[in-house]
Amino acid sequence: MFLTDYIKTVYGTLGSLLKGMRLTGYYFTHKKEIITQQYPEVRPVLAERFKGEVVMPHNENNEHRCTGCTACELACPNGTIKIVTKTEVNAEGKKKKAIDTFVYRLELCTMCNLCVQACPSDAIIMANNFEHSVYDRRQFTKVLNLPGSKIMEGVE
Amino acid sequence: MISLESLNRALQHWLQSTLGDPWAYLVMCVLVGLAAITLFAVLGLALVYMERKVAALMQIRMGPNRVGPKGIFQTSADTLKLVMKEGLTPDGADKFLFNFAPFLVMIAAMLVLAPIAFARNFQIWDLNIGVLYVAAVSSIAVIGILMAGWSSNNKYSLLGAMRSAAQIVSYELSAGLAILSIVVLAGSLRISDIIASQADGWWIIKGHVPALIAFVIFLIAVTAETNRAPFDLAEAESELTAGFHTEYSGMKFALFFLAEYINIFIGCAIGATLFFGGWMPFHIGHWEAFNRVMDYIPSSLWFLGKTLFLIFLIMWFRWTFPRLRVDQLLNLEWKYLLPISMINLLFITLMAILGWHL
Amino acid sequence: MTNEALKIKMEGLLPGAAFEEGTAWLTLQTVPEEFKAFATQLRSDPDLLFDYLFCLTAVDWKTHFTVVYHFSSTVYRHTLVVKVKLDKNDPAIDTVSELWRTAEFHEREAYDLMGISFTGHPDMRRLFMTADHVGYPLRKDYEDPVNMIKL
Amino acid sequence: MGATSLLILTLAAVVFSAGGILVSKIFVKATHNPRKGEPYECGIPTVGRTWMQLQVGYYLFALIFLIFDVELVFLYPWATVVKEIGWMAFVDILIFFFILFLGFLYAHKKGALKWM
Amino acid sequence: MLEEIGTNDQGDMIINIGPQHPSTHGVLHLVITLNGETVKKVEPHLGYIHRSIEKMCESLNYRQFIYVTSRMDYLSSHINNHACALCVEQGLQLEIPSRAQVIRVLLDELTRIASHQLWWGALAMDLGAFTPFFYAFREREMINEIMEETCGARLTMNYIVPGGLMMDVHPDFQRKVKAFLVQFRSKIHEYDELVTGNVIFQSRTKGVGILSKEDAISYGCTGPTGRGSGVSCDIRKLYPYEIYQQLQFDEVLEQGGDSFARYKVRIGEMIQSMNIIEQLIDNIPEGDFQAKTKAVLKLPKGDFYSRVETARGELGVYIISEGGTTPYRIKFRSPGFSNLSALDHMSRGGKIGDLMATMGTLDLVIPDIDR
Repeated sequence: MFLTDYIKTVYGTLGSLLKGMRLTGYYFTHKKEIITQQYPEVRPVLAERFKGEVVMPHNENNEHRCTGCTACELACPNGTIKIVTKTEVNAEGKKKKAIDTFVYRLELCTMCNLCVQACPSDAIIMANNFEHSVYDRRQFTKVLNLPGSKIMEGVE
Repeated sequence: MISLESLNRALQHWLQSTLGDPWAYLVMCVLVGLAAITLFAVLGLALVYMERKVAALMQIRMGPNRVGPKGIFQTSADTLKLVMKEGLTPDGADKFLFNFAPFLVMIAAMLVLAPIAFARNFQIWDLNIGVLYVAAVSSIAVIGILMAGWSSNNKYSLLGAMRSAAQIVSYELSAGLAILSIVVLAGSLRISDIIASQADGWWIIKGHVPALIAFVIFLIAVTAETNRAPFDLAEAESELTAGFHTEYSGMKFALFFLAEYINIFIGCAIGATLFFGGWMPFHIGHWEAFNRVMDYIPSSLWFLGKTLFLIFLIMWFRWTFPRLRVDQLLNLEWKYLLPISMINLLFITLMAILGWHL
Repeated sequence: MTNEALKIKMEGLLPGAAFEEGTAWLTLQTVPEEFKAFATQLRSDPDLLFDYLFCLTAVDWKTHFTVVYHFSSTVYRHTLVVKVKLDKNDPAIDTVSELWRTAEFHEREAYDLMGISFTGHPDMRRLFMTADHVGYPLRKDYEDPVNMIKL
Repeated sequence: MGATSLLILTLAAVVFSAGGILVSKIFVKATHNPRKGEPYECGIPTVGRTWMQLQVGYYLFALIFLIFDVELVFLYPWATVVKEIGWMAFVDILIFFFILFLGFLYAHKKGALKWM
Repeated sequence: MLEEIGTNDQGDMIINIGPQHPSTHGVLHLVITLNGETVKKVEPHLGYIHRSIEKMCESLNYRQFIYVTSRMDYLSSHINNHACALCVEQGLQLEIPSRAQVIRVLLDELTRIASHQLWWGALAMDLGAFTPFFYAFREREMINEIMEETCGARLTMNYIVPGGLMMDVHPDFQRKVKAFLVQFRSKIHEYDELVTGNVIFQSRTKGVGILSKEDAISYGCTGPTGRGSGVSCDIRKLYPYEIYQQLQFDEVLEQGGDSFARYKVRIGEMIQSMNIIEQLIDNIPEGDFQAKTKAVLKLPKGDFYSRVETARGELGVYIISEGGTTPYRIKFRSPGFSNLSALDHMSRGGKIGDLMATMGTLDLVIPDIDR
């Protein structure tokens, strides 16, 4: 009785161990199962929704859609966005508020997408870029509107 | 045909004729020392690389592939990194023992090389109690580990060292009994005799099931004695961070690391010698033609191939199994391996007396 | 037990209790002096068997503190919320950690972050903060010019 | 090569280890500060002494090991001559193992083989 | 004789495990009293990653505070967000479009599988087997890709807003989820071969870290930890939220109370989660993914409590509102916190190795405990 149990234990042990070894052995001999990719050579294919950083798209005339309404600034939980506005006088002599600088601090951003959701004029979007590392963290403070850019016609 | 044996003989002959007796001997000694050092370095680099590749493939990864073609210089680069690291000695440590321990471990690993037959008639010292010598000297390494753990003045190290001592002390027994079962069959402790006794077939084939059991037990014991997973309790990183070598850094750590791999090599070399005929090519009884063909493969390759195969098995274990707990480890030894190997030895004795082996 | 039945039962157990209206779970308020005996009843009464304390927290109401206990029973699956009003200057209440072991950590948390002392707790120490930390972060009047950033 | 090889190999090991350590000494500029010299315990200072008496569960194992290892040493000369002696050797070893096994059972029964 | 030494206090060793330790999965600091190798006492020291999320939430409005909760239990971040949204919706008495409900549940279950897969690999690693980790990540990667495609992030999704979802699912969502199901079903036998059936693994976990049913309730252990001890505590079954009432799935219960029971519960839960996903994936109703909400959310005065089942157990979100745009006080009843409190009780008398196995099967996520 004791002996049969004993032998059964030994047998079962070896069996279960061999089962595991068969699995690892399978992967050892099947190179095609390798799933890792070589990163800098093989670029990852990112989904278009991937939230990498906030950018402000400009068209070819260096125009953006931001009205400076600060909805994104209010929506941001972290104070990532700082909008400095200025008053512009347009052709008809009307005073109009416009953005001076759209400051975006990447090091504070958590990619929560709330600013993009809050924006009434779709001025900012999430870009896919994920390689953010820099040597100086001051480089993380970015100005999103390009120098000399203007607001697009028809965007209120 | 160029073989290590003829190379060795030619070298000896040339030295004798040019330098004369005492000088030739001295140069030979220096050459042996240099060869041993080279072997250590090369083995260490190659085995670590092999381990990383084996692990990677089993883990559906590629493993090192950046430094050199297929990453073969990765381990050299790692060694270089370790050389560049500061070898720290903790303030509270017993400085002498702390610095002496890696030396001891290395000396133990180096000494075991003496009786190993790397190829036909290529052996540093073919002493008549070769197997006993190996069993005896290899256990010196425990003292080194115990020393390292104790002198570090670190609680993880201490626990790791204690575990290691308990473990190696226990598995020594079943390793010894497994070795003995082949000694019974071969009738000699001399390694060259044991290899010669396998000229008509390896013991693992000639010895039937009992030899196979002895082999399995030997393999388990070697895995345990070299502190390899699933028996790596001495350095169980999920429990004791790094166990006995927690405090070691830089070159001193590298020496421990190297010694571990050398010990695996030696354990597997002994295993290959005992069960797979060492450098002896694959022979079947008296099939002269077949045996002749097999002899064309150099004996050093046979030895290396068998040893690497056993090393691969041990690596395979490591990358498949979880770690045992410390009391289970001892249970396994005292409740399973030791009784089984004792009974197995009885069977082998019967076989030897009745001449049932081929 | 339904909320109504629980309410009748509670009125029997704790005559002076004030019930809150319009809550999903029966919510009652009591005073620290009566709480311990009441809690013991909740735990052991065969009709109640509130064996599962799934939430314990404290609220700083500026004028006073409230400790909120969420009890549930794994047998009857009814839930009860008990709020205990504590003094502003010396918030102290009896521990329930021997009745519900989970309270041991939750009470330490409340002590650490709100500064409520639970008398009779076996190990009343800071849990998250360092032992020499001054002040209780979750209190409304807590100020920490170094670690708190105003946006 | 004979026993000289032991001396050579020991020397080789010492040269190898010392060489490695020395080479790294040349390249590395060692600095020291008290925090660096602390024992590593996950970043927390060690509580109490490290070199303390501690309850090691296996001292009994060590004793049993000693017994068994001595027996094992007796077995080495026996093993070499089994074939020559034949049946007498088998009977010998049976008796030997029987006694050993009794002792083993006794140790097992006394709970000496349990890790404390 | 041995017992005498065992009770002698002189031989006790106090050792720190963590915060910089491979098996505490983060910055958990345990002070362990050892007698030889036997654990006599485990004392968790917390707070290394305490960010006072509850305090932070007091200054964030009801749309903003949800994202912070992703950082609590980062492995079930979607479920955390879900719990917060539920609590806000309860206060606003919002009706959620059924499409949003189904997608929320689908992603919940995907998150649960992903979390359990990571746990499986990490547990094996705690016990000294490295390889399972990579096999687990192979399938987990598929879920991550689905998440990335739909939510835009792999770990801290922030996909849920009060009233529904931030955006609709990706058109590829259904196809990818189905591909994942096929892949995972064909690979789950590997989990058994490599770990579950392994003799060493079983002997490391069976009878280790035993938590009785009474203790589990008393310690407030929920999730797989509670169910491994036979406590029926699945919020999805007991207090169904969203559409869980209409779904066919079993609450996985084990009576053992040891590490192996907890292990089996989690493995069973992965299969149950797959069942749920299979029921839903072809039946995502058409319609809006978001209910109409005001731009500024204000909860009425009062207390709101919502409970959901995360991968680790019951997460309670307790909001006390004063009628403003931000919560007056918010409390997260995190599952890990209660589960951890039982660790001392469970690991006493075991070995250090047992402690690791127990901790591994508790599936602790430290930010969830520290918050």
